[in-house]
Amino acid sequence: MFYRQSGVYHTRYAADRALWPIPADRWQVLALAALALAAPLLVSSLYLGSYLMPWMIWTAAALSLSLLMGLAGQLHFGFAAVMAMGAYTSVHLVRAGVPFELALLGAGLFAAVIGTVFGAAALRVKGLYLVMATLAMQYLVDWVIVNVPAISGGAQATLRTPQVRFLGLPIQDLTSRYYLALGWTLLVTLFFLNVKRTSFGRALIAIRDKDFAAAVIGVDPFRYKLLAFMTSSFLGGVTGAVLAFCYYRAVTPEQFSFNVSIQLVAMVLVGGLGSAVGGYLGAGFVLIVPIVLTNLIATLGASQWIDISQNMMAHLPLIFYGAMIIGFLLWEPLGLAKIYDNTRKYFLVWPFRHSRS
Amino acid sequence: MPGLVLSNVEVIYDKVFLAIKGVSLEVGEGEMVALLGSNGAGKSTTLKAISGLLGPERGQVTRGDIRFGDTDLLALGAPARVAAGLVHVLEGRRVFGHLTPDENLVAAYRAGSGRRSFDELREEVYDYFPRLRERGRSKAGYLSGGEQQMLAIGRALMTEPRLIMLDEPSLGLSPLLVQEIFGIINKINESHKLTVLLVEQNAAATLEIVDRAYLIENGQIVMSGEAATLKENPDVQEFYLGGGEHTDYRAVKHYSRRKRWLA
Amino acid sequence: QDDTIKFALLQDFTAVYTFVTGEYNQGQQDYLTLINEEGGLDGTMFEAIVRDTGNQPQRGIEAYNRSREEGAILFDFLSTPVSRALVDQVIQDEVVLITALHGRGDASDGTTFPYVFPMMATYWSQATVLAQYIEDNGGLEGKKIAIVHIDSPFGREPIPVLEELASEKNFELRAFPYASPGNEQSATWSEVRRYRPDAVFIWGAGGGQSVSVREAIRNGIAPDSIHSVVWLAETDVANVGADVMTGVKRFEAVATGSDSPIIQRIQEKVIDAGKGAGDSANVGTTYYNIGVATMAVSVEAARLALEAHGAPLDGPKLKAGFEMISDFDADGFMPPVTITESDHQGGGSGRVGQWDGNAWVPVGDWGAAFQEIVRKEIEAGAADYREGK
Amino acid sequence: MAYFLELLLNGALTGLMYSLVALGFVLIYKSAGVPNLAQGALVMTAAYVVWIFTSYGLPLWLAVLLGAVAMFALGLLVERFLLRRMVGQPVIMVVMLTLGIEILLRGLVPGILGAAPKPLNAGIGLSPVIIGDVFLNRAYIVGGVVALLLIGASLLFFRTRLGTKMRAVSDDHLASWAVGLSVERAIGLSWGIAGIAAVGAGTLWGAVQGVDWTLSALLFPAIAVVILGGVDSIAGVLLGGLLVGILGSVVPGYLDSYVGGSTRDVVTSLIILLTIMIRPYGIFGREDIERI
Amino acid sequence: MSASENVLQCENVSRWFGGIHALKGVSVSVAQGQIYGLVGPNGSGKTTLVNCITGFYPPQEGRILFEGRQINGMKPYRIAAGGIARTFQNVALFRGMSVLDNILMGRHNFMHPNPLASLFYPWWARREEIQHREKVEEVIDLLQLESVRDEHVDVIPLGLQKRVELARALSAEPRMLVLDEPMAGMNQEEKEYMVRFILDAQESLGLTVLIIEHHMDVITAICDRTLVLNDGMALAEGPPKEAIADPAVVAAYIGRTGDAA
Ligand SMILES: Nc1ncnc2c1ncn2[C@@H]1O[C@H](COP(=O)(O)OP(=O)(O)OP(=O)(O)O)[C@@H](O)[C@H]1O
Ligand SMILES: Nc1ncnc2c1ncn2[C@@H]1O[C@H](COP(=O)(O)OP(=O)(O)OP(=O)(O)O)[C@@H](O)[C@H]1O
Ligand SMILES: CC(C)C[C@H](N)C(=O)O
Ligand SMILES: [Mg+2]
Ligand SMILES: [Mg+2]
Repeated sequence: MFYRQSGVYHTRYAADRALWPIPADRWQVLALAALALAAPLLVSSLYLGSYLMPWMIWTAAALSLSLLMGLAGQLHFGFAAVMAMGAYTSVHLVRAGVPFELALLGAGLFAAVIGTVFGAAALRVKGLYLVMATLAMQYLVDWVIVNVPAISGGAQATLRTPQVRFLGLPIQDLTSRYYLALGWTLLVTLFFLNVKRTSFGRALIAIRDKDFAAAVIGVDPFRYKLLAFMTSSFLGGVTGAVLAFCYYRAVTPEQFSFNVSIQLVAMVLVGGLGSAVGGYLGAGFVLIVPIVLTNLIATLGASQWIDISQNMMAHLPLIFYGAMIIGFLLWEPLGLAKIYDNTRKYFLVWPFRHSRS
Repeated sequence: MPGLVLSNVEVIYDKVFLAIKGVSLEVGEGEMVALLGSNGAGKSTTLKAISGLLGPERGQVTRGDIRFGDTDLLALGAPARVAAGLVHVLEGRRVFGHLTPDENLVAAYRAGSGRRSFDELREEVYDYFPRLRERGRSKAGYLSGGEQQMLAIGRALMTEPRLIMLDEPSLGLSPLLVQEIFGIINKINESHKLTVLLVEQNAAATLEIVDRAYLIENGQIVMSGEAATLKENPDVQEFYLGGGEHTDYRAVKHYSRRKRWLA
Repeated sequence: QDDTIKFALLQDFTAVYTFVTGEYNQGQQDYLTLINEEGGLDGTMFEAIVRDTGNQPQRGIEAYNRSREEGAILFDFLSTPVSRALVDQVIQDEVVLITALHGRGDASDGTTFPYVFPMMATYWSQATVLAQYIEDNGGLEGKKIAIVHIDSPFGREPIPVLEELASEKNFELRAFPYASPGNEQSATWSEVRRYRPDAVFIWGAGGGQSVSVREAIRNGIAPDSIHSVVWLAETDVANVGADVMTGVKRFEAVATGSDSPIIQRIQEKVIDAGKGAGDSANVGTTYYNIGVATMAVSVEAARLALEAHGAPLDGPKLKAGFEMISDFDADGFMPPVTITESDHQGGGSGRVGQWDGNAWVPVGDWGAAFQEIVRKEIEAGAADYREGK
Repeated sequence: MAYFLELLLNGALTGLMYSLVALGFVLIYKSAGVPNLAQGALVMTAAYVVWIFTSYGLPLWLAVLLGAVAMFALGLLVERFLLRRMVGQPVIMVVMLTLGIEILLRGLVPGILGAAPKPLNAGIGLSPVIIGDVFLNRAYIVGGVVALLLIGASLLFFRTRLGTKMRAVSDDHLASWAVGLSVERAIGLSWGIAGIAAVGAGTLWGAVQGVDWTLSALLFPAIAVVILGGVDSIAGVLLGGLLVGILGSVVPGYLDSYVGGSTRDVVTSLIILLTIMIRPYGIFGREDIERI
Repeated sequence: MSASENVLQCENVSRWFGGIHALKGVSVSVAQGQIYGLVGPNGSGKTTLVNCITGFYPPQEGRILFEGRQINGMKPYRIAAGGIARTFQNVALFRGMSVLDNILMGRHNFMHPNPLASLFYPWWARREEIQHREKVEEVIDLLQLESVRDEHVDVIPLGLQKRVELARALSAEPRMLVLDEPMAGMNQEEKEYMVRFILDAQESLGLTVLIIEHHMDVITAICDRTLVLNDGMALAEGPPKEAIADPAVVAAYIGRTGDAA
């Protein structure tokens, strides 16, 4: 079938560790990348701006969080606050005259600092308690943003993003914003994949799986937990900045509220913890499905296909969003990535039914 | 007279991993039978298939038939199987760590007509395991390994079973405790005519007390018979019994040996 | 068909503003249906595109882009965050955004925000109208006024204007914030009681408002010294209890009840014909009528635009239409509105209404107050915006 | 001084109102081992249910009674169709599942019954109970009494054999099955009981603020209560509630006018954070036993 | 025996858990190259002692010296970096990784894990990965784990898991190896394999080994010396055969002689 493994031998350790050892996978990745690059030519600005671009950016965010939750096993229900830090930092830096490239870096660094503070809780507790602690920190950050006008931008609590250039190119029209977002997401993806196959990623997985066993072979759990928070917060911070500059083009507290944190966790879980493919699928699913559903039902309602009250119709996406989370947890707790994986495995071992017996 | 009968049972984990294939075995009423086998052979899986505990591990009985007396066990959920009179002492003890031993016993007790009273049962358990009586009020999670094992068995006895399945009761216990536990298992079997299905690595001690044994390898039964007969089998001797203290570990051969299972 | 004028009502039906959106949106839809039933504007029909945004900027943007593609030329989000997030976009896209009773007050400056129309009294104007009422009924001088508000940008909004007014009129003002959503305010009101205010302004929305009223009354504050922002309505009365609440005052931007000719027409041609957009019991409620009023102004703008510039309408034409509105009061349904190129607030008029135990009755006439102070606030905000802040 | 006392007493009563919400959380955690982030939504649902019954003209006591029956049934259903399949899953999955339930309920219930706030009249007078210069909120006094009753009943419940069994289930699902305890029934029962507790909370809070989805936001203070008291301790609900309520009343009472913003949520957040950093398992919570 | 010859020296180590006095002034000396047995009834404090040595439960009293350096009070990961590797009573592998990755984890101290390295994988991290891979393959060879190299650890049988844990410990190139019941739950055949591996590793790498076991035949067969703990105190010490023949030990631990397996 598609996935021919015969004839693919690994004679060197390097080849064994390649990202996509199977040619079919390599082709798929290349084709998708080409499609993503050509997207501005292929789809209308509505789809580019309202679906594709946010999908990319939220994928980057989901991957950043997945690095922490999936690889390092640290639950984080306040990631939106970290992204907010990045977004606000970048806007304030650019306003202060710092070049955009550096402002992005600054956004990442500042978010990393705040993120590490979040991580301090992880040194004490895990599981449910960590969920609660990060949640509380989200509230604190929100409060500070809203109550310190110097951060939020005064009574209106809205900061518009200034016009910027990236590496000399103006980031203004939709296409340039899309490419910036795409570039960042690809970078995050590559990073994510590489982390998974290097010693850093292994150390993170080790503290996730058994922290005391990691310690006994020389991994300092404190250090790596903090590093995990730092790295993912750095990525999250830059993503927040990209979100602000490419998509919202203004920052307000609501963009990074508690719901957004939940939404991010949902993306990571629906996609599949710690999976790169899962980041894409999860972000796409959580982001787009409720929207598509709203539009679908609006159309059905408008054409009198179904008789449904305005109120009920408005609540349907929420219902569906909740049902979707429940559904995934019940039927495929490992998320969309697992479904993808199973399909792929099915073709890998085809025509046999079980991979081992 | 048949107590527990497994015919041709197949278990698949995670929809893909075939853990046991076509296992058939029989445990007669009042009998004490052992299931021996190396690591990963499928012993625990077999027990879980009988007690209905595969679900949480994403395992499934995909073929075969398990009957206990006239009851078709596969049709029942785990608690119903306990009500039907069989109980499973899990590998790794798994006592309720946050409860005291006393409360552990309460948790397993089920009131009902025709059942013995809680106090009566508890006294019986404490008579078997006097040590538990002393530790009755501290959290079970802090008991020593042997005490936890005793508690796990005692807790199982609170359900007034007709068949008790023990998964590696001697795991990690000191030689003294192993003797003690085996002695008690023996006693329970004899005094109550309780049927016992015992999974053990400690083949030497096991074959001393059981009537019959099955050998399972790679998810398949490879041998079965009277304990006395098995003890004489050269393969069983080499792979399961060893020379006891007489094995010269320093001289053990280096190459991989092959099992023949000539009966 | 192509001439159909599309208004996009992309609102929050599920999150923060559920207390208002249902009725408000129903009023909007019913009014558009009424116009269509009456033959449209010389045959040009209206279409409402209704979508839930859940008050999330994310969903708001998507809904906006999609409706734009469907040809909408007027947008109403009834959500401060979503409206704020899209201000730049509508200005750039040259489509009209109406932000009645929400959004940024400084958008009243039409030169800075050419496509944004608050078109009713901003929170600043509401505060001044309420203050004027006190001035007219006993005077402000020497009074102690407490403003008890939800701790959010919306709740804090009237404070600068009131402070300005306090120094001008020599009264004492103190602000008492409570945490959102405001279901629990007892500590705040303990403090308010000890302050012994002569009048309190309550600045919140939704469930928090009824809690405020209850707490005020419980703490011995006379109902008729309670003055509310526009968001205090029938549901709150039901919640607090109709007789308990007797005497409480509020700002009104639009007449309440079903007596106005415009509501009568709706009742007759839409509701009785079974074409209403929701539960007919809502007709005539405060928020329903506000919804009707927003559409009345918008349709009037469309009419003027069609007259002056002809079909098909687009954003710039509609904007021009809005700026031609003068002294429009929808048959006495609302204060006369005059929108000019520089003033998109339309005058900032309103009146004070009081709950008499059965209904909201006006206790003053339509009018605006202290607009110089409001103007100053608008100028300052608009200047900040122009600087890119 | 009177001011302080008033803040203290009203805070304590408010805290008990939060305890009412938190109690459901603890009941489920203690007997099923599930951290239920949908408890706020259950409270909201309960309030809607009671409202529906009263809107048909039933007297309040009957509405509450029927509401309790309905919510008990809902709890059983949640177990039957959702939680049953989560046995043995890691905590993040379960947490997320309950969040999913929360989102679903928050869509479904207002979607069907209407999102606009509904009045619920519990027949509690508005006039305060006045002691000296201290005004106490009558509704909160009723709430406090109900909370104390429910907490007392729960304490007794966990001393019974059934209670012990439910605690065993929360400890180890697999082992419970192995000794014949029906994990399903225990979890269903715990959700059912939590549903009944939600009726208490929903009715009282609904009477205070009206019935709409914002009732589900009560989860946050309830979580602070639970974290402070210990997620599996009934006594902790009581003490945690009192502390959260008092701190959340006294601190803002003195600080707010200086800060110029409401500090209550900050206090709540800080309570959660400090508790977790200083005493992760709360005042009365049990520690995890991890043997190396 | 002077302290300098002793690789590991525990002096009067005590440890409490709340009210439980788990170790009461235990002293042990292990000489270079020895295999040292630690036995005793359940709950006698064996694991606790090992946890003290490896830093998980620092002793409240007493001193622990490794190669003459005091290590009590150090964090577990520092002690590990100092040359002590261990396995756990309940298998503690990283369940989300393959066998190979688990063993690679053992090389942690020699690698330079760093998020930036991951970003620059092609140049920086890749070279390192390959270098260490070679080392790990040696260990895999030694312990005959080739057949499961790419399996996920949680699907392989417990016996192999214990072997993987040993491999992970060995790939850290320790000078001292601490094994907590490596043969629990194994049948005769598997026990023999395990013994063989331990002996091989000890000989070829010149390790010092501290081993906890309840299988007396193994202890008597491979240990140079043995300490019997009971109730947190030393009950007997010496060459294994002698130590476990002590009547007090028989009474508290062994029971009927001859039946120990
Ligand atoms: N939850 C699971 N998912 C996948 N595979 C499993 C699972 N549980 C067990 N297995 C596999 O099934 C096979 C049989 O396992 P089982 O636990 O029954 O063995 P066992 O004979 O009890 O071994 P042990 O002596 O280690 O207890 C093993 O290869 C094991 O890896
Ligand atoms: N984390 C802990 N908290 C409380 N008590 C503990 C803890 N760890 C061990 N103990 C107690 O310390 C004592 C010694 O336990 P330890 O685990 O060292 O025994 P052991 O000799 O290893 O026994 P086994 O052979 O069963 O493994 C026991 O009474 C145990 O209950
Ligand atoms: C639509 C309105 C309820 C908006 C609200 N008053 C606010 O500005 O926050
Ligand atoms: Mg087993
Ligand atoms: Mg031990």
